[in-house]
Amino acid sequence: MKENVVIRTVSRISVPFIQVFALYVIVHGAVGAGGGFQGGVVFAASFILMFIAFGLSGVEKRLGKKWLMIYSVIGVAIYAGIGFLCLAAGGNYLEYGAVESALGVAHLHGYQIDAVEMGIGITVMAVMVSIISDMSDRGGESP
Amino acid sequence: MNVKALLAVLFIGVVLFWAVEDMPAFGDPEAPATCYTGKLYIDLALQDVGVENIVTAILASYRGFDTLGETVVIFTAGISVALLLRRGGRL
Amino acid sequence: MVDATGLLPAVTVVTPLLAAVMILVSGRHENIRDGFTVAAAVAMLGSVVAMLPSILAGERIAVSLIPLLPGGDLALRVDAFGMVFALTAAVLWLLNSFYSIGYMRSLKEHAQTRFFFCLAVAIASAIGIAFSANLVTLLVFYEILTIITYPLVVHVETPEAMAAGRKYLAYLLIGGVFLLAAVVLTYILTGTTGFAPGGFLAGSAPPLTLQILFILFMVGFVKAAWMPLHGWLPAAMVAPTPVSAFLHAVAVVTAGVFGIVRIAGWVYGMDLLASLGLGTLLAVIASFTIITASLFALTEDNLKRRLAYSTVSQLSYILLGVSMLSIAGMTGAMAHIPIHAFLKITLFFVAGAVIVAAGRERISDMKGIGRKMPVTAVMFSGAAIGICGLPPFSGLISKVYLAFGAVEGGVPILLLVLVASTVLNAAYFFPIIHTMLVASPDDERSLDSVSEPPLLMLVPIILTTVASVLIFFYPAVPFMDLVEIAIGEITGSVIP
Amino acid sequence: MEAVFEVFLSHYNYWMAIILIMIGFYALIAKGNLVKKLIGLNIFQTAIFLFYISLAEVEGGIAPIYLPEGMEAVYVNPIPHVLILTAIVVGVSVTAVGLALIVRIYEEYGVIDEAGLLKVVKRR
Amino acid sequence: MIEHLPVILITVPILSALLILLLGWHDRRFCYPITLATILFQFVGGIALLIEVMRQGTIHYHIGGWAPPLGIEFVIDTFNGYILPIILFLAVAAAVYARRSVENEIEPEKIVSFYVLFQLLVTGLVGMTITGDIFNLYVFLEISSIAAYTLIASTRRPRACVAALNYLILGSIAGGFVLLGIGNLYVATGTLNMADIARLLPASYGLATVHTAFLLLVIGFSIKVALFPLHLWLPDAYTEAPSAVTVLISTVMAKVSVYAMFRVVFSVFTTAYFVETVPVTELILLIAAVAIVAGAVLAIAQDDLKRMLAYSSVSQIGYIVFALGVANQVALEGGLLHILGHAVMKGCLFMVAGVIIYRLGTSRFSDLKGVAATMPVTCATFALAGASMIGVPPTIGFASKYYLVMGALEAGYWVYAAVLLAGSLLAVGYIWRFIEVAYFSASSHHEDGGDHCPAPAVREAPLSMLVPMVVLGFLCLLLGIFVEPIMEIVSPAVSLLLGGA
Repeated sequence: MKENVVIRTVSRISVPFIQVFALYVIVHGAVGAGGGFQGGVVFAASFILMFIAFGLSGVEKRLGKKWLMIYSVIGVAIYAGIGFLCLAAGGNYLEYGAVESALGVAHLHGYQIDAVEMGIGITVMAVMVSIISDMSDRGGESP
Repeated sequence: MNVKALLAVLFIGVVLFWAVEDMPAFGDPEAPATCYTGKLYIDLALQDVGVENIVTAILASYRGFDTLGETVVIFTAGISVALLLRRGGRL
Repeated sequence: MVDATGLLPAVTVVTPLLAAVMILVSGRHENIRDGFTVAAAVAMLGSVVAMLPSILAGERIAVSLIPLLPGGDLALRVDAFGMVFALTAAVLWLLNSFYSIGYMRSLKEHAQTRFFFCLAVAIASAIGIAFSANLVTLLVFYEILTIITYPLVVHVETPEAMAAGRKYLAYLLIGGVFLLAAVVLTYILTGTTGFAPGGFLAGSAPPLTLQILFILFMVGFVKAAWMPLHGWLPAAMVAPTPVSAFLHAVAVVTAGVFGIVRIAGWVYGMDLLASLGLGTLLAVIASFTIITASLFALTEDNLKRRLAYSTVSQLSYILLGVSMLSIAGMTGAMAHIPIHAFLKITLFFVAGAVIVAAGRERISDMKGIGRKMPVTAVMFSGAAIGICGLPPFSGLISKVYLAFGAVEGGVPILLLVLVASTVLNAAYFFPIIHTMLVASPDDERSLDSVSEPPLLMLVPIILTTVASVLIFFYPAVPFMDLVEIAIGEITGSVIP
Repeated sequence: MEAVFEVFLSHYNYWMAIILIMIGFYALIAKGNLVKKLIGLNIFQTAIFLFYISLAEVEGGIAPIYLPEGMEAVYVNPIPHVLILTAIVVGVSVTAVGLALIVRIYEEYGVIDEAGLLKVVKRR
Repeated sequence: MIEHLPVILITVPILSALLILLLGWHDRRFCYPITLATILFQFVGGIALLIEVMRQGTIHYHIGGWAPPLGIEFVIDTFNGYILPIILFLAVAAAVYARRSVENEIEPEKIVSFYVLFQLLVTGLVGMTITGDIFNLYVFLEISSIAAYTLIASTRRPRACVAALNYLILGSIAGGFVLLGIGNLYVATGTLNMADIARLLPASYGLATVHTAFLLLVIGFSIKVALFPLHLWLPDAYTEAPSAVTVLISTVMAKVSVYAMFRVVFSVFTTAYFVETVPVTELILLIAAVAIVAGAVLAIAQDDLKRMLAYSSVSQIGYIVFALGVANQVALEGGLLHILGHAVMKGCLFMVAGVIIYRLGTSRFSDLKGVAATMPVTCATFALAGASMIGVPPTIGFASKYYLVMGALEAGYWVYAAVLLAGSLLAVGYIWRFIEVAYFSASSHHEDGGDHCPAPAVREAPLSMLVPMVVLGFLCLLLGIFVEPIMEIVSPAVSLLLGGA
């Protein structure tokens, strides 16, 4: 498929839209249908499309293994970190209310949940892409 | 082999079908699940969490720890595939 | 003083264990290692003797070490009967240590460290059995004894030794399992397992249960080598002679019969046994074993194996005494424990001496060997006569008591068993004596290399024989006194 | 007969789920091809998800997202959705690991069916 | 902060797993210390929790401050308070042991992800142990399972992949059944909190839904604990996995699966259900007895040390499930004691196997002749732990056997008690295989030149592998002698189980 111009063009055009949509799905999770996983998978799908169009190297250029690793770590870290934030604020783990009362700011719930969703999304995206790239690194070879 | 498999499958099928008779009908509003915790969440989610999407409210707040767990699961899967398939590299 | 004596039993058990550790540590240097063996033997004998006076005064020394399991702490309790066994074992271990050192060194055996280590642990557990205050403690030491003697049995590591070892282990561990079941059952029935003079089982369960329980115990104490569960003992004769001498003439087998007497006197009580008709069962087993084993012994040409069968039959004297359920019979049974031990260890010592000095195991090869090693042969003859129950050797004492017991217990038929076995004993011992002393070797030159064994081995032989004679002339000190006290404990009466 | 039919109609969701479970389970244990096994595993898991989701349904209920103030509605039970979101991720992860293992096996032995695998492993 | 300890016990290790990954990317040498430190921290935390529980009773921790049934809660009572330190101690031992054996068995570039997964496996198991929410239990079950699948396959040996895949397939079936069972419970009660389910369940004991749930959960967990007919994944997995992983899964993971089984059966369904309403104890006993005997017989039939130990695990698991079948105070005390005892001795034995493989590169009996001469400490440890496996007094194995037999006799199961004892005799059969080969097979070398050692170069393994092994070996003895203090924790735990949630 090296020479398939159509696919390359189409994907080059559509990838940004997919990614924007993915972000929308993630942040929209709080108020409507959507959420971290869905968004993360959609985001990963954009990379997979790129991968189909430009091959592995095309993806690696934009998102190396190192960064995939770092992203997946960041995602989990955000989630667990917010939990510890609540702990630090004197509440139980993941007790968002504690942060509100600690900072005296109202309606932090939504933002914390968005952050959590972001964390999930990032991890899912990164892991999905890394799994795909690892698999396709090796899959074809036979002894 | 296949006979054994068939027997196992039939066993499981029988067990599950057996359960069906005592299950609440499809969409039964009186089902214990619906009217116990389900109702609780629906009633409380908005003022407790202040998020319109009840699923998200439960996912991220009430049962947030499950979600953390599943994030860890997928993280684990990523590392696993890396361990199994990556050769060379730093990981 | 009180607390000091209170600690003595524990000291007695722990001393050999410490020695065992030191033996492992100092395994590189033979002399230091064997030094520890001897030192421990002396120390242990000392602590046992130290307890003797208070026991003879009719006291009991009890010490509870640690709470182990429901039904029994790990607790020691020294009483007269336990003292009989312990004293026998302690004395003979001292002699045996010298003997083994001499034996192992002159044969340049391999893995001597392992050998002495296991021997030390074995004696520790034997003493533990003697002093155990309840069934659980007894079981613990009994099992340890089983496991730790295995390496001794398979010491030579030849295929047939390994096979014998498997047989040994199979018999004894299966027995141990039965014993465990019996102990647990006892605990469930009565809520205790602590030995009580006169027994504590009476009325705790329907007769059938108690009879089954007793059979469990009997199988459990397979170490007593009663037929048809004797198979492990002749097999175990592949072991080096000191092992056969000490373990399979004294410690292990005596542990078995000791256990049975304990059960009879301190768990069931003689009245209960009588009412359950278990005496008859015992009598049948014992008589059968005595006669059959003697017959087997007749057919054996290997000296050690013949002695093994003799042991099998002699041990059943003790069961026979118990089965009479009469005071005299019980006395004979208890008295036979030290008496037989002293006599039989002499015989095994001699067998080993012949192996070392002449390298011969088959009786038919020992023609005229007495000319070259007169002392040994004479000692052997003496001990053999003793076993047959002729004066001036201690064997007579127990035989007499057993005879009294048979009459007193109203089972004169057992007299026939005694007579028959005496005849058989003579029948399988006198040929050996004749071969050694009288018969002339096939060719004189074959004996040139032969000479008396090294002193380390000769002296113990002499001492044990002399001991048997002394016991005959002064039976009271100390064994009969101890037995008397023990009998008094379980029956509340005194020996006629 | 009528009653049975009634029960069937009112419980058909479970019936469908169970049939799918059985199909997946059979593929999972009876198929020789490792990849097909994993496909069976996916059917099996998805059927379970279906079973859960069908628990959530409430007569005339709508998605559990609050309508603007003042509008009343019956919402379906949200919990199964949450649980299944989690379970799906688990399923995906297991599948990924399983496929990775199969890739390794294929590289090592050059076969992806059990019979062949047994032969090769024995030969090694 | 003590009141937050339960959740910290899970989340801090998760963070440290991330840290291992990041720092490991930078420099591999960071991985091991962090792992060890974290697991040590968890161990200390576990001890602290146990003390806390013994002092002031059950601890409830509501995550997010949501009280059940709305939120997820952690519950630490005497039962999992007792299990937690055990598994964490063995995890520490395995971690200490891991360093050298991993260097030996794992390709260097995989070490980072290896330790990450090691950490996550332990964490997932801890989560399974302390959670009070049945679906949360499932999530942690899957975390640990996925980590385990990969760790098993992490060696160079290709067969490990096959073993791991078998485990993955059976494990996923188990997971699926557990999930279905949870679903059925949820249908019946409408809640996921264990205590809440136990509260609501009696109303619907009659429902087929509940019976199905029970059946599915028990089958699912039986696969995870490798109860006899469902043990097929175990031998290969244990044999092919790297030594450290074998130690970890054969002790920690197996025990946590057993814990989960007990927890669900006793705390969710309660004896009122499975003893009185649906009497299945006889059936469980039968299966357990078959497992004990069959596992031991299969173990005797093996000619490879590690595989033999794997089959012996199948047999020993039977002992624990046996206690579940008898379901009276004494027997369960024996069962819980055996959870501890078997974890310690089997961990020790697998460490021995690992050490031998580390030095000799094989664990086939035919290659181990007279190995005792060159590796005395290792073989002595094996003898000690093996004696405990047989149940020679005064070892922990004897104590648990004693309790189990007593419980069985009390309940009047004479035959099963006999089977139990027979099983312990069969244990002699396979333990002695190695003892004879290691100690008393030097004779074969006597003939050919007379040196005891099969390979002159062979010597004892490095200290970091010997120490945990020897420690566990001595624990077999010490725990057996000083069993009383343990019983002071076990007895209340058992009465808690019998008293319901």
